[in-house]
Amino acid sequence: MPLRPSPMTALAALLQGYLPRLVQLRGWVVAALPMVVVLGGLVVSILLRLNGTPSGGATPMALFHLGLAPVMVPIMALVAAPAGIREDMEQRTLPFLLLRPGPVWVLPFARGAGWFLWGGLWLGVACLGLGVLGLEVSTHFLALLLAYWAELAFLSLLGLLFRRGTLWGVLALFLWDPLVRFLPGRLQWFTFIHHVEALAGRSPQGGEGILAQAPVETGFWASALVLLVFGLLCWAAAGWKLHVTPIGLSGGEAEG
Amino acid sequence: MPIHAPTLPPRPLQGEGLAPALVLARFEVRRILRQRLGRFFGFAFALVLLVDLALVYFKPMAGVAGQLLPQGAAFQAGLLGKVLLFLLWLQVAQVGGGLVARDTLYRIRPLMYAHPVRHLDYLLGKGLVAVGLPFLILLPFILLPWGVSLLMAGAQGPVWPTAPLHLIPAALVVSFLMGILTLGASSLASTPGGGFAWALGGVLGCGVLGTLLSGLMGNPGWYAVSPMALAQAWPRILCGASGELGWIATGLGTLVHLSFWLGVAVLRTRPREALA
Amino acid sequence: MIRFEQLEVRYGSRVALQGVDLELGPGVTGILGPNGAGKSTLLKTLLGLLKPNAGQGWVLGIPLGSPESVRLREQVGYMPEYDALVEDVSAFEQVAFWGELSGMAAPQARDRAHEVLHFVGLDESRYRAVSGYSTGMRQRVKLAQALVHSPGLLFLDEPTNGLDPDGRSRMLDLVLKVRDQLGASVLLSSHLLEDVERCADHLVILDQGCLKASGSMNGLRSRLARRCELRFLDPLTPGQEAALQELGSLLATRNGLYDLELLEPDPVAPFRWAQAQGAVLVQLTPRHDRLDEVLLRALHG
Amino acid sequence: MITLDRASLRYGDILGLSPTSFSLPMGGGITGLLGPNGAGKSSLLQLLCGLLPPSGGEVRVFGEAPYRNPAVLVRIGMVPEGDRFPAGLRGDRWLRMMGRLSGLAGTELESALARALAMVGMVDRAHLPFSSMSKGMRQRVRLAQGLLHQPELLVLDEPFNGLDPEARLELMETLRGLAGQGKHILVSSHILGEVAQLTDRILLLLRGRLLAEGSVSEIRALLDRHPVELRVHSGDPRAVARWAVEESGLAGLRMEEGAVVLSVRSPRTFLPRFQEAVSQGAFPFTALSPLDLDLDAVFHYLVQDHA
Repeated sequence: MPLRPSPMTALAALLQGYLPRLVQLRGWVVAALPMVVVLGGLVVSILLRLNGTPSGGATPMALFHLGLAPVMVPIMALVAAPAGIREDMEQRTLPFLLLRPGPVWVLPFARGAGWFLWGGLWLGVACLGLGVLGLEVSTHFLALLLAYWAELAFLSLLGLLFRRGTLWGVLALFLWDPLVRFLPGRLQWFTFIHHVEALAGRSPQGGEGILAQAPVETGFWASALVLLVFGLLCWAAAGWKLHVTPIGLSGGEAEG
Repeated sequence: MPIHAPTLPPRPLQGEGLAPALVLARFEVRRILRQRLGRFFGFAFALVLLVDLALVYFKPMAGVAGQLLPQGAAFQAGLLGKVLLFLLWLQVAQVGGGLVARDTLYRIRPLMYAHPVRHLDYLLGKGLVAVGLPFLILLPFILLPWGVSLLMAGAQGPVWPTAPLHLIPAALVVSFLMGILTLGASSLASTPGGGFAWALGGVLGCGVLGTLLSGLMGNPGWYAVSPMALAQAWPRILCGASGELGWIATGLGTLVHLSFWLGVAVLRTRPREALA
Repeated sequence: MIRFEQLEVRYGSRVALQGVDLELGPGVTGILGPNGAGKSTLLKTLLGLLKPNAGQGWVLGIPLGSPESVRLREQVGYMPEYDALVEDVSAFEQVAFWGELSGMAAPQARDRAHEVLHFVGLDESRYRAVSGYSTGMRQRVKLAQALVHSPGLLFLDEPTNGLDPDGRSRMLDLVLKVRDQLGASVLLSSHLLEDVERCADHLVILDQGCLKASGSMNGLRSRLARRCELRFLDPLTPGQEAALQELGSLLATRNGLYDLELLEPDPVAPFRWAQAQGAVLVQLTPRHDRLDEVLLRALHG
Repeated sequence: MITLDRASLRYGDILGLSPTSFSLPMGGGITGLLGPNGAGKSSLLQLLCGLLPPSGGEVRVFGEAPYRNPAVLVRIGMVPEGDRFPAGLRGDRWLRMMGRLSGLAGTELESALARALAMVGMVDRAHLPFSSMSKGMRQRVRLAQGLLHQPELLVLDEPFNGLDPEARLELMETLRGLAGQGKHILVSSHILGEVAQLTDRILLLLRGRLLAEGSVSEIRALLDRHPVELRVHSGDPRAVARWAVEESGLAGLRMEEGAVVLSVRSPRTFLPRFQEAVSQGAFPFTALSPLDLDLDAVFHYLVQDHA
């Protein structure tokens, strides 16, 4: 007689079961996103060096602050998040998982964890690539990794809560984040990009606030903690939501 | 007294119908007009048009003793300005993104090819909407200021009497760029939302790439990678205003984008594959 | 209506239809075969979308592969298996749209849409958006779309898919109505043998691109001499069941239905046997091949 | 043992299942679950499989409330309707994951997998990705998913949908075999002929209520408003008709070509007399077929009478 699997068993089973998805189209898109920036940067800097034009430390910083942090990591999260628990809802395979005796709250994280590890791996490769151009690797990697962690968790939660979760995610990452950067005060606290900059240092050609305020400063460890805990909270909220919501065959909810 | 049992007579033979491409286009237009988002965009465009008109007249009037004075090339090109084009990109991505993707989602395309619709008809019909929509929206932005300027100040107005000759071709090229790009993007997606995302992703992604490349290479010619930059460049070039992008880069960039996205659309809508 | 001589269709190097000799007249023809048997290739060929690589074919008198065959799409109607409906538009508007695409002028197409929707029995709901329709209504819209241009040949792919018993029976009635009132030839592809049994006059069995059998329903379902099916009012006792061998050899039993090969071809004998055994017969029917038997024989020889 | 005690299911304000009570004994066998669209079949199945909690009343399967209850879930296997599959995965890999989620591991898992695949005839094809399988193959994999943990109760929602005729016949054979091994199988289907081939025991739902339960012949006997129609083929149908009008209990009579259709109020008293007459050669006789004793007729009469 089979027994109820423990949360760890369920996590491992899902992680392993969905592993092949990472090395299919969507997985390679996630991998390619940071690599495009880094490879582009490497090619350009080699060309410049061959021309004899000296490239300062500005190039890797520009790649990080213009390409990776504000554009590529959010897009990675946007690409990866719908392939998590949202995918099971959309292709109506969630009932198969709910029909199994394992714990339900572990599902959102178990479906997202693979995408986090895979994306994290490629962010690491990207940071090493930028390291060749003179970027300080460890803090920048930590910043990207934590941003990806928090954004992926946030988008997964949105995907679980709203049918148009991805749209709300786009609005949050590409409208709210850049807009609030120009606004004064503590509101900046509620953007991902602020914490990335607190971890990795401010962009050299960084945006001047429209209302020209002194930038808000947040400590390194405070920001790291904020991103980490925010991500954890999002996963937990997603798990809790799935745990308390009865979900039937049509994928819709029924009221208890 | 006979009983006329209800039955289905053969189809009527009288009357020649429209070409399939036109039927398709009209069906799409009706659908677009019914959308709520369409009304929102209509309002936004009206607002931009008003601001434009105000700028056209009050700016030069305030400057030189309240007189309407002829303006330079940059001013003419500005009639198809940045804000307008940005709004238009959004609108075209939203509408155009759904053109092919909605058929994919509802699986209508196989049925079209089962009716007498050819591949060319399908592309023409969809293309007509995708290209025609931005063109029709751009047209009042050219003709209205021009007409009012002519009425109020004749040849001495701020808008050149010959401005439409420069701007209408520009609007046409821009419409083709926008329309064909979204058509291709739409054929990549399987839902209208996905089409919107592909279109915006294509435009913004190429935009970021263009900015990065031109910044890193120190050559603004690389902006030609960005469709947004291309759309902004065409009115300037055709009006003879100076800009970051030259003739060659603009033409080449436009040609590459057009052929790439058209190729995508052609490949992804073939009848053989559609009929599962 | 359809005549194929050694027809062969390939996708690149993959053969999809091979050496098909077929002649089909008017009426309903059931098409049976496993998934991937070549049904969708057949459809594309009928619509003139695929050209035969070898052999010849005529559909409604038009030679396949000739320049004329582009006109086939004006004369063939297709009802797909899956939902192929514009969800945000009413049934009326989309049937009119299909009419216009088939070459009717707008006013004619609108009149025609009403006529066709009446024919398939879709009433007031025709003005509502399709997204709120039930499965049965959706199937009707799909059928209306296939009928709008008065095709001489109709290809119905799984028309009863997803319908409940009532809806299924009404859809099959509609198929028969199409045959009887419109005089169109109907190709009915279905996985449900019951549907084919009820509607089809002819049968075509395909497997892996080859024609395995074709002919009239009655011709293929030969009557089996001395075979009959018996059912009793009350279940037989084991003793009675054993005694059945006095009557003939028992070939199969399923849910109280006994498939028997009688010793002598006399329909009264089983009644005498039942009288003697104290059982009461409610059914005694001569046994034809069931459609599943015809199918299995055609597929596996 | 399945017991429902005034169990109901609402989706928001929409009715899925009205308060329903019944109990179904377990043990080897097949029960058909029938009903028109919207009758509440899938609501009932979802309650039984513990996907949804009842909005009111109680559901008990194996003596416990099934909603997300691991103790019940390990004893139930379910195959939901529809061609649902995880895109991009391979069949065996997915099944292995499902097995792990049921607490199987190691050699136990591998042998369970092999057994389930053998049962559905997919041993050599399970390694294919779902996207390159046919609908029928995917349905078999889903079925293997339901069998993997050797459940005592197997719930199948429209299991034949999308299968070609041959695959249908094979699947029916498999199900009969499983029932013979002591598993209880609850099959919901729209195709009455196929249910009739599988089983005689049915549950019939209509408009969210349980309308009938039992064997087809028992239920037919209760439908005494509808006389039984018997078609008698004969070389001389008029002779049959002449004989029949002399008999009592004839409710109606209709002549056809080469046959006569007799409507009979009580087949239990009429048929023995008919049998006697045939045996004695009272009229020429070739065949006797009842027109409305089967599941099809029972279903339509029930739905007609109570709609």
